[in-house]
Amino acid sequence: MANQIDKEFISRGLKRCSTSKFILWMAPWVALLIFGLYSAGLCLVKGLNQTNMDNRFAFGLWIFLDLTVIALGAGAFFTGFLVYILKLHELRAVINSAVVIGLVCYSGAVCVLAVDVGQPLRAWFTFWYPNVHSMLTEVTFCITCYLTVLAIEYLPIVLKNRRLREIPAFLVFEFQLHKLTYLLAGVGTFLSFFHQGSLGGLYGVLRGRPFAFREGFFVWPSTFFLFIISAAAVGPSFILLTTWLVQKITRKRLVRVEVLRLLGRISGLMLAVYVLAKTVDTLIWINRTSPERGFPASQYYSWNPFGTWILFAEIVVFGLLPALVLLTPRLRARTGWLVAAAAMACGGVALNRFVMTVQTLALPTLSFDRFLSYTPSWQETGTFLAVVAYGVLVYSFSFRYFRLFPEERDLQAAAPPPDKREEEPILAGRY
Amino acid sequence: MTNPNKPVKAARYGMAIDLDRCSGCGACMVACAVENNVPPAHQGANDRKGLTWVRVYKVDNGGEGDGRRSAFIPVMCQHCGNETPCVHVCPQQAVDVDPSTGVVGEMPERCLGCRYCMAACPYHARYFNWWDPAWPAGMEKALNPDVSPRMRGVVEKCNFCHGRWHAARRQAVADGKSDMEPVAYLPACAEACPAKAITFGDLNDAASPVAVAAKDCNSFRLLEKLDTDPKIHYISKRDWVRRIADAPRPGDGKESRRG
Amino acid sequence: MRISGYIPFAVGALTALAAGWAAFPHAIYQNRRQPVNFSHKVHTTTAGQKCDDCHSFRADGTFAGIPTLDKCAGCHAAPMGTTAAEKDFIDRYVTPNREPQWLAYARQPENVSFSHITHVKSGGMKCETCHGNEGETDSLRPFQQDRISGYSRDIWGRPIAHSAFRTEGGMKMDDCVNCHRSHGLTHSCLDCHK
Amino acid sequence: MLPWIYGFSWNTGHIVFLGAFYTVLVIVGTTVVSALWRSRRSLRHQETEEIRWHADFHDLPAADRVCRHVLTGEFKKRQCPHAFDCRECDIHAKLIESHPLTVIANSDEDVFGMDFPLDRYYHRGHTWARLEDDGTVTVGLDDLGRRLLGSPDSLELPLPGERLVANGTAFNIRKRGAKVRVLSPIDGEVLAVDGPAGEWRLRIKPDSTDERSFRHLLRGPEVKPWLMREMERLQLALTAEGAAPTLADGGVPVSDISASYPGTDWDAVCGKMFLEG
Amino acid sequence: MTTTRRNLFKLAGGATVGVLFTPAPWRLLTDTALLSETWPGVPVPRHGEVTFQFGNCSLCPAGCAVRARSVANQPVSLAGVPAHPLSHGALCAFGIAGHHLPYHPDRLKSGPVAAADAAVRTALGQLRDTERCAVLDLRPGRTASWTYRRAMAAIHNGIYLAPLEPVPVNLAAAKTVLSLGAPLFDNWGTPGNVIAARDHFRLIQVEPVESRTAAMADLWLPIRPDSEEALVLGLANLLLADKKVAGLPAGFTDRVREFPPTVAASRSGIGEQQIAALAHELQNNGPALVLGANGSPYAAALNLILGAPGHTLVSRREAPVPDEWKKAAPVSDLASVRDGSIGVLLIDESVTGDAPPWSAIQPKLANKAVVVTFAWSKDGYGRQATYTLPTAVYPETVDDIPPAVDSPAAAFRLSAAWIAPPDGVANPADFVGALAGIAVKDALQERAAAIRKSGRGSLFVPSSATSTPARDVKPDDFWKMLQAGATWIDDVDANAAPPKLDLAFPAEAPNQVLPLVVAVTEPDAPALVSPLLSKLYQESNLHLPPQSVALHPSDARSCGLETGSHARLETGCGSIAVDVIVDPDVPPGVVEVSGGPGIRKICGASSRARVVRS
Repeated sequence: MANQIDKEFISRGLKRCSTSKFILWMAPWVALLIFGLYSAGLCLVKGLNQTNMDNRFAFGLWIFLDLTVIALGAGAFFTGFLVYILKLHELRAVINSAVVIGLVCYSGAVCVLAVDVGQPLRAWFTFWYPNVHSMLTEVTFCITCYLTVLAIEYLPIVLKNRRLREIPAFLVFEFQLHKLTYLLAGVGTFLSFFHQGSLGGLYGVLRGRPFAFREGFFVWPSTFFLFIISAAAVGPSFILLTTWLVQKITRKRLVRVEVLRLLGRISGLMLAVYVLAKTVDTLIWINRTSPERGFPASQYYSWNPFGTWILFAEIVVFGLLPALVLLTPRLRARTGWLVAAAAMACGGVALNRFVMTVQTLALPTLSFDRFLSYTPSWQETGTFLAVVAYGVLVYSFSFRYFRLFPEERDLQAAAPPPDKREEEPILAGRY
Repeated sequence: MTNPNKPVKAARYGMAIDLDRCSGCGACMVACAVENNVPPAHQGANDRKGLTWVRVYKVDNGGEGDGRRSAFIPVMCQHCGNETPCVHVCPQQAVDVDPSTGVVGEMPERCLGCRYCMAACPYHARYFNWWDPAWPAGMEKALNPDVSPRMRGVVEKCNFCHGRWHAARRQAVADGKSDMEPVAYLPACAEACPAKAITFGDLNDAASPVAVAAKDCNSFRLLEKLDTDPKIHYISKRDWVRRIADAPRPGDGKESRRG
Repeated sequence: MRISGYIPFAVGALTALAAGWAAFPHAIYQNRRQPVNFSHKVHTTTAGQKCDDCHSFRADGTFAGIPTLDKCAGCHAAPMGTTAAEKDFIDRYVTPNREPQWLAYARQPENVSFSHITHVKSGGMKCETCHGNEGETDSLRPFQQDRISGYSRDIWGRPIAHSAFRTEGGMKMDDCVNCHRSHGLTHSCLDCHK
Repeated sequence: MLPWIYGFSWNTGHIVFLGAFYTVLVIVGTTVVSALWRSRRSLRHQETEEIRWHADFHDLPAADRVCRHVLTGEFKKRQCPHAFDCRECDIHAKLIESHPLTVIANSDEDVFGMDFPLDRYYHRGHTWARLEDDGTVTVGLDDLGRRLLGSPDSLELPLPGERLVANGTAFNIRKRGAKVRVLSPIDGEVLAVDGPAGEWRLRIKPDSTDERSFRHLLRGPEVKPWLMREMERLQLALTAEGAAPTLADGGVPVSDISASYPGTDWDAVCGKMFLEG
Repeated sequence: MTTTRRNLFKLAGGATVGVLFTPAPWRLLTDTALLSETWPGVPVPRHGEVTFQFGNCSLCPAGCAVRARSVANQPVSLAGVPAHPLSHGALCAFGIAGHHLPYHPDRLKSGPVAAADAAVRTALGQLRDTERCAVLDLRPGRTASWTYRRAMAAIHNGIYLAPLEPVPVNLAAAKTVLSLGAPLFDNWGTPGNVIAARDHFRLIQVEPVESRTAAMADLWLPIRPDSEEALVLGLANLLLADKKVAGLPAGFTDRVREFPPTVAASRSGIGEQQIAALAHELQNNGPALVLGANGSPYAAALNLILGAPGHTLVSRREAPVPDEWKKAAPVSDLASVRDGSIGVLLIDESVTGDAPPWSAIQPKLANKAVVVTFAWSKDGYGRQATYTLPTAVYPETVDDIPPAVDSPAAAFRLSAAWIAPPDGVANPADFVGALAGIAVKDALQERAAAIRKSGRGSLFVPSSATSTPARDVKPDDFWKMLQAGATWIDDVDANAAPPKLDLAFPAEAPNQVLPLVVAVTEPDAPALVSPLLSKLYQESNLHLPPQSVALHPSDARSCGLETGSHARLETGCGSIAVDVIVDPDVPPGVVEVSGGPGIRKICGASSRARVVRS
């Protein structure tokens, strides 16, 4: 390739754009990251008065963000589970990418959580004096553990970098660690299972908030299980989405289209199960749980803008619909439908997390409260954007220097001939 | 607990508030702030970012014109006795229920400010320190030594003036009593209420005025169906006032400025 | 790999260990001198005083703690002995009537509501149980203050695991908790906090 | 967190929760530690070259991992499970028992005008090994390899006395940005580096000279089909790199192929041809 | 050992591993957490001996008894004295945090006392015969007031101005109370007394907005703004139907005839039957009491009709004063002063009372008049005065508190002086006394002696919660006990003549151009309040924030205002900057005004106003 001063670091035979173009692509994201870090810094130094959260809206954009990205990041554990435990080897084509996405989502979420608490200096108290009955404790423990696991899973990907593996120690360590990855995948699955669940439990246990409160069995409310299923459903969708996106941006074939379809199928299957479970849960909640606690479910939807439409959108438009598309082979075969459905699935889960966090807090519980609205301050939004930028940066970096898609090189053989490629408009994002 | 050998007689402190006597003067809110070293409002604070352990809401029957009637209801931590919502969610045991008093305690020094308890509380009785506490120069001299001021970034709430509880016990020991007199321990709001609308005492002591008031046929508790077993009992002879204890009425989104 | 390959690693580890165990525990404290070279011994033996002659309770049950100047001046208006310390104390504080800025070894943090009277009168505890042999010391040891938290070493000093092995004495939270537990007196945080 | 810490109590909640937590820590910890331990051992036992080859081999596209017996048409399709180390392969053992292969003295194989004498063994990484009368083995680049690399920009040869392992690195060559490690065909110790001008050879003292230790190398009739396939792969690589197809007509490859494909990513081509990951 | 990069890495790695096995990182972790306990900027309360002191709150004429909990002689919290016969243990929101006032950021700590003194003396020297030296006293009846009167009598052309005192009422005697917008539950009279009496009378609140009092009333009649007069006339019409009442001015009775219930109903928006029922109740469920806006002649007339004087409206003797004080200047009304005639004006606004608007004072001033005001803060007359002299604030100074409107008998009690005032504050009584050359240092003690000498009344001692006849108290104990927070309460003299009511009806009111009617629903705040009062408005919506007005959406729209917009409130008496709150609960045509310095000066209840965007 032309003028790649970092050629030494790019895996052999992978087409990557020139260094200057890469820097050009990274620059705006770096700028965004710096802005985000600044606003996060403000929140840390001056305190949370920088946000628009308040005593009634104790949680805001950030918790919504955390729940969403962690759900989207679930692809890491679920794909790992499919590949290493269920031996679904087709998915090896995306496992590395999945790990990076997982790492990005989880580390991002943890960083935001650190900003979100009022006294970060005491965050470790949760480990030292854990209240084992609190869902948040479960979340904290699992997320931090799983983040460590992800970091370790990310290590082999890094060490496989062409330059690094020339160092015998790295080469050997990568080789040995890779052999044990199935262990980590197992642990990861266990941890993810619990914290995806406890994230759902986080709201399901709020006995004081009948809108969120759900019955369940043993210590876990039904949302615990709903969150697990929905995360497992949306994880593959998100990987599908990102892979497709990267393919579009870089104009390369990275995985065989069959892999994407397979992801779609799995996602659709899980999504269908989720929609079913969610429907049953909602019915029980409307007819038993909520009325028993003195709250007729109808009143939740009598506060604009949260009409019943949001329930419909969540379950049917962004749940059932994508599930059906993903489960219909003929539609799945069309990339357009496939990607659209995946996107909708992601949107659906995001919407679900929004309802669980924001709507729960917005709805009044006392007859003399008001219905509240909340718009995040620029500092909150900035912090949010920092996570996005951080994600793009890490992913771009990994994509350039590590082999996120093992099949990429072989698929190049079938790539369109050069003359044609030259004619194409060159996107800023060509790696 | 004044005598380690004597087993503690478990008390269950609670309040009965006669809403027909409350004129919404706000003396309780000010007295509470004075007693518990709650700082004055930061200029950026509003009714949603403020700190007031007890908040008096103006409520109305939703009527219009001369059909309209209003009342005032002081809402503080309800000291839930049954599966206290905030206690169970706190990730690091910063909130607990004292079995010997039934008081739901909040430990600001243990709190990391995750605000999960605030989301959990159906009564919105928990408040977060959004700003560093600040008093006008010299006014810190007038702080109450029995209560430690809180720092920014932690949650705080009513604890039935626990500082006064400590002081009362200390005084009892100083006077050589084996246990403190019931009258010796009275939260600031109850003491301050000019209308004597607030009765405070041990609900376990059937003879105490508060226990009697709690059994009044006109007494009710907020959101009783949530089964949180609050220790704050409200009393009103007016039916519509008793109805405010229920969940919000569908479609009744009307806001009152004094709400 | 040959053993020599480990030498830098070992060197690093050992230096860190040495610094962490030998230097750090001293570096974290700043030693501050008390204003007056006071001898408890003299007062308890030759003067034959009890602890609560000076460290008394007030009518409201609060603990007066370190006595104020007027209490000292009660006896030391003029020198009673011949020691330089006493003379110096009188010249620097009693005569100009200036309160000495004592540094309280055992003052609990502001968030602690410790009632001396409850422990002494009802609990029947000895001063020594928590304060050790302070009463027999002939001179005041330097006040060791944590540079970061500002707390005295007496109330925040020993390593975390230490209190696992003791049931009474000491003035760390764990010490209080252990003792309270053994007497079945733990109810909630607000027992001792405010 | 720990039994003596305030707030801990021996109840089911704590035991289950913290139990799970510590178990996770232990598993993760052990995984990492054992990985470290194993890699330390491998370094000790100098398994680096072997591991590198295995890692590379696993990264090779399926098409490049076919068994040598597919080349000769004995199998329809078969992936080599032993990373091209037929010495471990029972199937290979059986097959050559049925009809043994031998080197054929002073006879040449001419493929596309490249000269492949059959008096020697060929490694699939384009090196050959010839057993000399004095029991040493001479190792060199085969004709295709030579033409691919032409006259190299730089060259790292092993020093006399160094050990080589089969499928491990024999020597490194830089050519037009391509950094190629050429695989050694056999185990042994380097005696000398010599050879005629423009060419170089390693004289190696093999660990053993019996037939088994050469079993993994191609010979005699296998050479041609293998070479045909290599040419296909080369052509594929070149097209992938955007070079116009030229060899299909069976024209003779020039002595320095790289020179005639200036636009191509030579690194990628060599990587493919010299079986690098 | 060569220092290759590789070795450096190893060294670092070793160090990292090593450190983890030392206390250092863990100790730093815990220490930083502890640092967050002693978070920078969080003050540490002072510790010391806890004592209880008694005193009386001088923030308003109620003079509620106070028990202060002090730590090392610094009051940290205030509470009422339950057994107190007047205040019944009640403290209002202002009083309960009164001990914060000395630390209020807006509080004046020093001023040009010497300069003012010099200026006043020269001005006095140059007074022309037509010009006068006046003292404006916002709370007459105090010992300080007597000092002013004595001084003004001594000074050539001296005159003593004070707002006229309302006729004292006896709530305890009332069975039915008709309140024409009187803020009975917003610090009217003595809060404790109102609440104590509340259980024994029926309260009918006539008010356009649902104030706190309206919410507490047995019956709230939302009346059309500014039509109380019509209602009164309507009631009078019914009540006078069959009887003759002496003392009613002819003009009134004539107007009454124009107001049959139908007219009254149509004007006031209160139903005919309602008015009839009201009249019936007032007549048959007596003794009745009508409370109107301060000095409203209509309320007075109704009271006269209902025979309130002597029963629910009483005449009150003043607490005795030393005989030598008797030659003092009379109390005169600002209105009676000739325009442009005041050359020196000394205003004592160190006490709350209803203050005349500057627009009423200004025309009375001669040009180049010297105006000195004694105040707590710059707000108030400080804006217009030549000199603003700071005074001690509650609870820094000992001052006596005259009885409130709802106290049928005279009372004498001293405010507490628990906190030392800053140097550089002036004492208005001393200042004025010095001008006239009379020593007033011991005025309070002298008056206490006079009271004791009279042998009247009884003394309530808070520490023992006992009342003893004054004559049984030793004279010097009497003074000591007063200083320790005791209250002297006069006996009600049985054979006092019923009070004369002021029935001076204003000449036909000038037809107002201002669109809105002012409704006063917030207690009148003292010049300074504790910063903690923010809990009542800023940190909750219980009260209207100071310097703010509430409007009905329709009015707000017509004025082009919305919640939070800044505007000017204009009345006949002047204008002031306010913040606007839009509230559907406020009836159209009404502007609800908050308490707070200045705002009350320009608007009394049911005066007219306009709100314009600024």
